[in-house]
Amino acid sequence: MPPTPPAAPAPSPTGEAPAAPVLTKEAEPAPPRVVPVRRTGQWAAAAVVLLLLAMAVNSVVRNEAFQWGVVAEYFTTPAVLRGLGLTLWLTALVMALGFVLGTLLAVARMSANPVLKSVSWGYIWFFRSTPVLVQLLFWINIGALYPQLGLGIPFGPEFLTVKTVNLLGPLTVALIGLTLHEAAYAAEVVRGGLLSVDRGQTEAAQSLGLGRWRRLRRIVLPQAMRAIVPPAGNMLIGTLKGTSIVSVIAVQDLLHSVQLVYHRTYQVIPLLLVATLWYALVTTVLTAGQHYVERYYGRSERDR
Amino acid sequence: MPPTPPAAPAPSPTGEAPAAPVLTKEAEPAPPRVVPVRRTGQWAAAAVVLLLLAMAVNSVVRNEAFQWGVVAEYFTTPAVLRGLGLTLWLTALVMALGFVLGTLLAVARMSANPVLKSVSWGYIWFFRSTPVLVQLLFWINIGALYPQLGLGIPFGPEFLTVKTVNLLGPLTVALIGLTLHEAAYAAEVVRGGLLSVDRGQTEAAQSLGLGRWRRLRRIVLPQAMRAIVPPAGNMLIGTLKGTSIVSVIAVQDLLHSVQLVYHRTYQVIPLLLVATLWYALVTTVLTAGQHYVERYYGRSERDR
Amino acid sequence: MVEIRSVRKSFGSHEVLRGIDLEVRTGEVTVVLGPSGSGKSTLLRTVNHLEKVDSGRITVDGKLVGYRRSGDKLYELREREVLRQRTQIGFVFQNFHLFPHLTVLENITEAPVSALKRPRAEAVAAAHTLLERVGLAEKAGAYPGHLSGGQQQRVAIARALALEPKLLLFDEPTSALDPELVGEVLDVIKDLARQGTTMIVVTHEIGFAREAADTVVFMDEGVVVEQGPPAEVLDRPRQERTRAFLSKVL
Amino acid sequence: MVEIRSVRKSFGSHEVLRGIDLEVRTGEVTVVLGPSGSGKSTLLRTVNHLEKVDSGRITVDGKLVGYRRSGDKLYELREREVLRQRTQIGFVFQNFHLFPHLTVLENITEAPVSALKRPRAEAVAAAHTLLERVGLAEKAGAYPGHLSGGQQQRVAIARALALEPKLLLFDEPTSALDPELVGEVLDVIKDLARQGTTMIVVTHEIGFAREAADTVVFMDEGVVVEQGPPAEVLDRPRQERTRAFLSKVL
Amino acid sequence: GQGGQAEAGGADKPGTGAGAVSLPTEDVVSGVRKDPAAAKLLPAALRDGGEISLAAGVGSPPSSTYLDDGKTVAGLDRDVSDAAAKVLGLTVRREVAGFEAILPALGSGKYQVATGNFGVTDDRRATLDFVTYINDGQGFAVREDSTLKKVTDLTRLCGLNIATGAGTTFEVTLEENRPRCAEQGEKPYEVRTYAEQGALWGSLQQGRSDVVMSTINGLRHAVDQQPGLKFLNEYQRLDVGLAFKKGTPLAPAFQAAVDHLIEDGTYARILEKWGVTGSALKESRISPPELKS
Ligand SMILES: Nc1ncnc2c1ncn2[C@@H]1O[C@H](COP(=O)(O)OP(=O)(O)OP(=O)(O)O)[C@@H](O)[C@H]1O
Ligand SMILES: Nc1ncnc2c1ncn2[C@@H]1O[C@H](COP(=O)(O)OP(=O)(O)OP(=O)(O)O)[C@@H](O)[C@H]1O
Ligand SMILES: [Mg+2]
Ligand SMILES: [Mg+2]
Repeated sequence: MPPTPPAAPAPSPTGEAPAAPVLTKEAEPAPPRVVPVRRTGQWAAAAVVLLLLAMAVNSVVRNEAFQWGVVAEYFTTPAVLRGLGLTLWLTALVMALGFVLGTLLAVARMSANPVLKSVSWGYIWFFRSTPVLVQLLFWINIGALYPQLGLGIPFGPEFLTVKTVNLLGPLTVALIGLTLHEAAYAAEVVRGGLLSVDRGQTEAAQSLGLGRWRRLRRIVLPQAMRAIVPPAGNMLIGTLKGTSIVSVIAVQDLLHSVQLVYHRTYQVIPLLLVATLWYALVTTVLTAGQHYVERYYGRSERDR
Repeated sequence: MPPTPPAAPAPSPTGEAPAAPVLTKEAEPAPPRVVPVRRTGQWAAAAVVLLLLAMAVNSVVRNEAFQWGVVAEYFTTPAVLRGLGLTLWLTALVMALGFVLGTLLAVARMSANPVLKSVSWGYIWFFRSTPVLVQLLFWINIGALYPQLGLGIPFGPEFLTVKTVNLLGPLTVALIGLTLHEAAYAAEVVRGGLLSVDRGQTEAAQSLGLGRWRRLRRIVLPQAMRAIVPPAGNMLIGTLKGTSIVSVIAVQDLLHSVQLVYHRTYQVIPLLLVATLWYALVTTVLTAGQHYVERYYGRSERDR
Repeated sequence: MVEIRSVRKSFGSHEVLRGIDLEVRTGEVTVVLGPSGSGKSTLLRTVNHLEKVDSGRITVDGKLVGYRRSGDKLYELREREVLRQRTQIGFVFQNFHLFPHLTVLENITEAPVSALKRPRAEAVAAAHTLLERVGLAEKAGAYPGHLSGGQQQRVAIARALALEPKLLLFDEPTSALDPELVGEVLDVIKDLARQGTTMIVVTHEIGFAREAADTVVFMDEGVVVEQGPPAEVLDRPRQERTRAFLSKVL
Repeated sequence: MVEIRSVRKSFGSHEVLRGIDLEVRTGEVTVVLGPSGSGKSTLLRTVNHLEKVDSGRITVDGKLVGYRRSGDKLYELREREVLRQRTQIGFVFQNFHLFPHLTVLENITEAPVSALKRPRAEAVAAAHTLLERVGLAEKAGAYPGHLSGGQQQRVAIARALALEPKLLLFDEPTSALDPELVGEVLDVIKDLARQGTTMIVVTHEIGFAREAADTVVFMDEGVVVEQGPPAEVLDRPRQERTRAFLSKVL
Repeated sequence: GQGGQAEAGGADKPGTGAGAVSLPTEDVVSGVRKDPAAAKLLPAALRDGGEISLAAGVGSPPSSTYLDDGKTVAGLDRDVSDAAAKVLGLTVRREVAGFEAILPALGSGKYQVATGNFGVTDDRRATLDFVTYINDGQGFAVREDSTLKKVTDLTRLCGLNIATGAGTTFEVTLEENRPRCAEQGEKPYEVRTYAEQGALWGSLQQGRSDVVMSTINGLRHAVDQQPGLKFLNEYQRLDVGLAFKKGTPLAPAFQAAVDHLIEDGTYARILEKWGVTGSALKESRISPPELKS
């Protein structure tokens, strides 16, 4: 049954205006005009918001305390750009690896296998419990805590021992520490998404003989993405700024590199503004990206 | 049609054993025994996991670098307990207020009203863009940036001016700053949950004449909770530890109070352990709470 | 009671309703028949203002649905007013849309308590009576996910009836029901009609149409092909299309 | 082909299947009738091992569903093996369970491509043929959410057929279809039967049962009350319960 | 501060003057010669020239900072440690690390020596060994319009708001002396400890606090950089040292090396370069008792 055949009976002589909501009555000559709900309050609110915004922007731009000259001076210095680069690089890797690991953890947590389930539960518990600062210090000081790592019979003799001092450089430590931490949080975000998908979907996929991974990748995850993307966007942006914790192990991210400058020059406000502007720029790009990802996963609903 | 009438025809003479999966065949005397899938690998894995865990615990407990004596000494000192109290208090308030504000923002963001929509978008963008450190420093330094706040005609004369120094104490600043920040993230988490609820649910509620808030509170949010709770748990635990950022404005939370000690005595590892143990304790309680909340919102699926 | 005039509705480039004119008198049962995809569900949804029409006009009880007229202007109604209109209109969705997190009883009492401000005890008593009527008394505490298809459909019917609406829109209310239950639902519908409730019923069961309808409407490809009393439309259809359709009934 | 022996299944304290015995021969169409809540859907689900039985035994093509027998022991099958069994069994769910994020075409090609490892081009061609057959050729690119109820149901049928299974389980495959389409689905089912596909069809349409069935099974409250050729069960039922049920058909 | 790593301490030593970054870059180290007598004190493995790993906490000038390139570590700490290593014939492998990372790593041997403006207190002597190389101390800074007179006794501060760096020796000193206000029948002072110097100095400038207590050298540098503030007075002195694992065999060698630098004038040149000649030591000591006033 083709839905729009070329010549179908059209019992009403009304003009063709399917786009605009023009209401007509056969007997009347002119259709009445549609007046949308009056939104006086809405417009007033919009005006107030814009005015407040203008005031805020004005007060920021003209406020001398912000020292825009200093901001401009430091905005693209090599040290700041290096910090930015490190922040971006670290964020991208941590986020990607963290979510891969997190998805595996979420699936393990929801599987029927009790071993997988409890290992995943334990992992999430442990890494959510421990402050990331402590985790980073643990890894960087692994030499102090375990002067040597041995391969051998547990509680028995060891065959091979490795001195752990200097095993891991600060960057490696930052990457490992943040990723393991991120994965625990990512696991919960993914699990939340998976929970929101109707069980019938899994059953339908099972009845079609789709394997476990295929079901996950093709049927459940894409539907879960609607619920996953917004908190994942949170995590991405949180990680972007959270990487600054690595400054305790002397890795210079964006925030730390401006802090180093103002510890020397005491120009705290303008230098924090430098970092803030960079963060805002990157966040804006990421927010835009999030918008498109959401649109992609909502495509089957969009024109509904 | 009552589903289980007292005396219904039972064409098969099989014994009544509905609970245990005993398979029978009419002609056969004894039903065959059911053997579950052999999970040798699973048991081996469980053993390995337990062994590794035992080794890890053993090495932690017996490692001298951890200085358990010092840990015990400081574990319940008044300063640490005060810090813990502050952390808990701040976390609870920030989380509660942040989620209330965040839910409103999420609803605004998804509403049809363009003003609400863009204000909410702008809010989320702004507070996700700006590092929380900068926000805290902004609020605490508001005296330097805006020596006086005026009430009057925008860009015109002012009627009333207030000196801003000492307007906000550090605790108030911590609360305001963290809450505003939290709300932006909470908004996205809630929005993710709302997106995961089928549109048909809203339509059904509309067709029953339920008002906007009732629909949200009674129909959509409870279903969204399945997707919201896990990332909200993340946020709660993240906030618990994230409150330590307030140490920059001289508010002493748990982490900061142990840092004060080790800055003085240089016993870094045992004092960080004190904080870690407390965090782990609280996280464990919260994780258990999360479990029950999830069970509550999943109750309609549980015995399925 | 319901007046539908020149209603058109497109999804994208696909025009689903292509000028529908229909009148339903108070206390009458109008049964809408037609092939799959002909726009029956869409039409019901426009009557409840779940879909905005592109052009044309729908009135229920003399009042425009979704608009208020004054002079030659149509003012869009605020959501609150639309919701008030909707409490007068019951809707049984083709795929039920029960609230999965509420028990059967809560599904039914929700609207009377919150939209009509009935006392809870009264609403619960009424709900139990309704459940009795659709044969689900013992499932009051069950969640929709634990019900069979036919049980879910009966809950959806009870939920719509609980508002005691003046107009009831049924989208295939018996698709998941066995012949016995179809008979029972038919009795319910006849009862309601006797009490003055107006009903529009979309169905594929010709037998049901024959028994229940005061008027039968046959739709195809977004237009009303033929309408009239069941005896006429079902037994002596004037249009070729209607005849072809009915000839396939098993 | 299918042998069901003494199958019992409870949900909580509610015993839904209370000792079902049923045999379905290869290439035959078995139609299951029965009131709402009598356990028809549950029975179909146990045949596809979507529900584990509490006791009893089901074999398809001589092989136990979900278990492997050796001596007097029953070994539970691993998931991979269960999935392999399932590709031989097509299932059309009562409420369709289409994949909302995939287009109609993707819904249909998913299983052949990923479970049967067919080349994609071949699967797409086959899907188009199937869509043609159910009258939805032009909806290949649409998402399920944009389809009418009857269109969704036809996609669900096409999806199950795409695996070319030896056994097909239909849970009310025509509930959302108009009489014309019911006739078409009937033709499809007869075609498949001619090609040797075995089918179990749950339905409420007695007319459909009469036309399609080799055997009619009447269930009530979790037991098989009566079974036999349609002419016998439908026209000369021996059990009082069956007679009462059939007398209500409009 | 002397509380530990400079940035946590809030403020450090004075720089060479106002304005943006104009750090001295004069080379005061390359002229130093090896002193075989001092080198003999080293453990055998290091005696004939070896590599020593050093952790540097970087905070603010003059003790330790980055040059404008954001990579090169400079400051008093660096010059002193480089020069001392040179006296001992050692090469330095310097890694920058945070306070929390440095201390445990000394224990493990990941680092053999650390610089970070570590003040020597009795508490800390129990955990680490120190070789002193400069004498810094506690002092006060106020706004220029402040009416506060020279603080010779902490009871002068009664009733005021005092800001200081978190985890510093100042906090301990202040808390210990706080009850004395009540004993004299005055309102006790309030102590706020900041972990971020932006907030610390902001509080003084806006009047949320009346006095900043910090290291003498750090305060001098900070008031030079910020208009409207002045250095009030010194209060108490404290030794600053290189940090080693407890019981290290390296300490005597480094003590001898620092003494050597004092003798040959390199030490004076370094202090002059960083503008802290007022903080010179007469001789280096190993973990001396805390200086109490
Ligand atoms: N949201 C939508 N977006 C795009 N097309 C839609 C949408 N909803 C319905 N359609 C299309 O409109 C047509 C009419 O749909 P409708 O649901 O009204 O049919 P129907 O008469 O109720 O059919 P059925 O008997 O199968 O339920 C169908 O071709 C369908 O694909
Ligand atoms: N997951 C479940 N948990 C609890 N009870 C269930 C569950 N699924 C089904 N039931 C109950 O089992 C009984 C049989 O359900 P089933 O879906 O098999 O009926 P049916 O014969 O298919 O009915 P219909 O014709 O209405 O679809 C019903 O009373 C139902 O309430
Ligand atoms: Mg429909
Ligand atoms: Mg069923």
